[in-house]
Amino acid sequence: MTAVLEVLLWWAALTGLWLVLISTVDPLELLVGSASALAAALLARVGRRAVADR
Amino acid sequence: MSPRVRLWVFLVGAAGFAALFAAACLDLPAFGTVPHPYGVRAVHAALSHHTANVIASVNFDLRAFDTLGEESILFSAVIGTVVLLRQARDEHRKDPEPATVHPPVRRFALLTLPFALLVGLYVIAHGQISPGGGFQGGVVAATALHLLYIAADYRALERVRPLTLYEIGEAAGEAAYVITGLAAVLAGSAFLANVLPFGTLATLSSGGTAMVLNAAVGLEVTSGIVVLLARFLDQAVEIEEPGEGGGSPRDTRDSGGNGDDERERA
Amino acid sequence: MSTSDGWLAAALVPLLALVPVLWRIAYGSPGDRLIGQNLTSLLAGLVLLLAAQGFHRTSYNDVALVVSVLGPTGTLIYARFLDVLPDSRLVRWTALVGVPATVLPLCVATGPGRAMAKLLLIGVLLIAGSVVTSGRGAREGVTA
Amino acid sequence: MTDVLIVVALLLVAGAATAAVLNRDPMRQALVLSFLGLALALLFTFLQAPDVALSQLAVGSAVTPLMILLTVRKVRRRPGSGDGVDKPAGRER
Repeated sequence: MTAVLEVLLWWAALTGLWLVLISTVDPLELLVGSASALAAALLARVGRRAVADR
Repeated sequence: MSPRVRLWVFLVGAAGFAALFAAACLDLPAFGTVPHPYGVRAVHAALSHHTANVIASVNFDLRAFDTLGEESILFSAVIGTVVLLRQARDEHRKDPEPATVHPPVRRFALLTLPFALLVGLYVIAHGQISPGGGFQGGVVAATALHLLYIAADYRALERVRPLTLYEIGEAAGEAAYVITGLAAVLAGSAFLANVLPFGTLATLSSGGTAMVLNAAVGLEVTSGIVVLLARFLDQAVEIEEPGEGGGSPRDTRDSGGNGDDERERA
Repeated sequence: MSTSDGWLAAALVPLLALVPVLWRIAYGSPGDRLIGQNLTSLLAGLVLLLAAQGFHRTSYNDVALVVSVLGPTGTLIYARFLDVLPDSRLVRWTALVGVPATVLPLCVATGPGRAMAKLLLIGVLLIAGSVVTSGRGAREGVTA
Repeated sequence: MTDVLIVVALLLVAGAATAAVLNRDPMRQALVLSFLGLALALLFTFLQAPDVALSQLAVGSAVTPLMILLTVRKVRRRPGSGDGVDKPAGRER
């Protein structure tokens, strides 16, 4: 449960960041942005776990 | 050849080069003034294919075949490294030692990690719109992963880095480039011709095949750099030679020291 | 192509500040060299931001964005291998004074909007990166 | 004004490249090389080539230093090989 929440929080923050980086918003941009943000959010979670329990 | 003779050979060569170089420089067009005819045509071609970033248009559309060559150079360079830096039969692997990292540094690295990956993906995705592209973004994304090595140690990095996947990714990126080129042939045009609809200028879907090829390069470079660094990390952190410190040096390992040795002998 | 000479002249300030930094990197002690490396990426980020405004090309800010992410990464890589991460008041104050002094005028010139948010983001990343990599007590031994 | 920036950046590049040659310890060279990379990135940006600047930055700021430092570590771990590579102090001029 905490895992889902953590990824979700990261995803929301990173999608917001993507919206800051781009210049024009359109549906495709949103799709690519949220997919990239999801990948980065998953990496954030996996990375934190890998460092925490070595 | 004695050092003295060598110096004279160098001086003669350098003097000749200096003369020719100066003569060539005198014939150059004035600095930053005359618009080059190729530049004008490249900008025109890029805009006619709805690619906002002219450099991306040159790389992935006008000269897509050149870029295929460049991509293959990186591809084969990575393969060469993998072969040279493999674990030899007389070497053994030891577990990397855990590292203690200052907590603020660890927190900072862990927080930067997703940001760096997102910036890398952003640079890849917007290659045909703004400066950047598959290569630049790919390197940033690959660097992002190695922030884990900074945040903790090699063990942490190994846990989140399925190397086989990255090896597949590298090959898939290279293959996707060639397949896109061949698809253009099947569509009745030339190899790597831009056959897709061009889309609206300055959106993610613009540029036709330039967009696809850019993504393929992004995949190849990201995976390639990860594989490349993995080999270097393995050698520096994990692999030990028999009787390290006195064992017979092997040719492939000496690349780092060769330059120095030659200088010393010189 | 039109350029704004005022912004480009401002870019000259951090650019010229790189000259003594190069000297320290080439001839300083290990700690000094690392501080120099840290300072270089910070100053380069500022130069890039000012140059982007001077050339009227907001897309050039992407270069500064990449510097703000990769600069501290590079510093931490060196810190890992040289086994030092020196506490540096110089870097900290350059970041805390120089970055707002650069980014805030740029924000005023840009006006509210997405571009301004991006500028602020780059500024925050530059400050955070410099402060963490020059923090007090960060010299604790690191091994690999 | 652009010309002034270009001249300063060119001088920085020339200075950094010379310093990289004059330094003999690989660790020092790596740091000077990082500086050279950033100076080059600035020069490319002043010459209106941000794509090239980005390439230089991406490669020069983290990946190249990491590769150099890992190689140096590997070589230094083997005192028997590469005569004197592990004695940087004596190699400076």
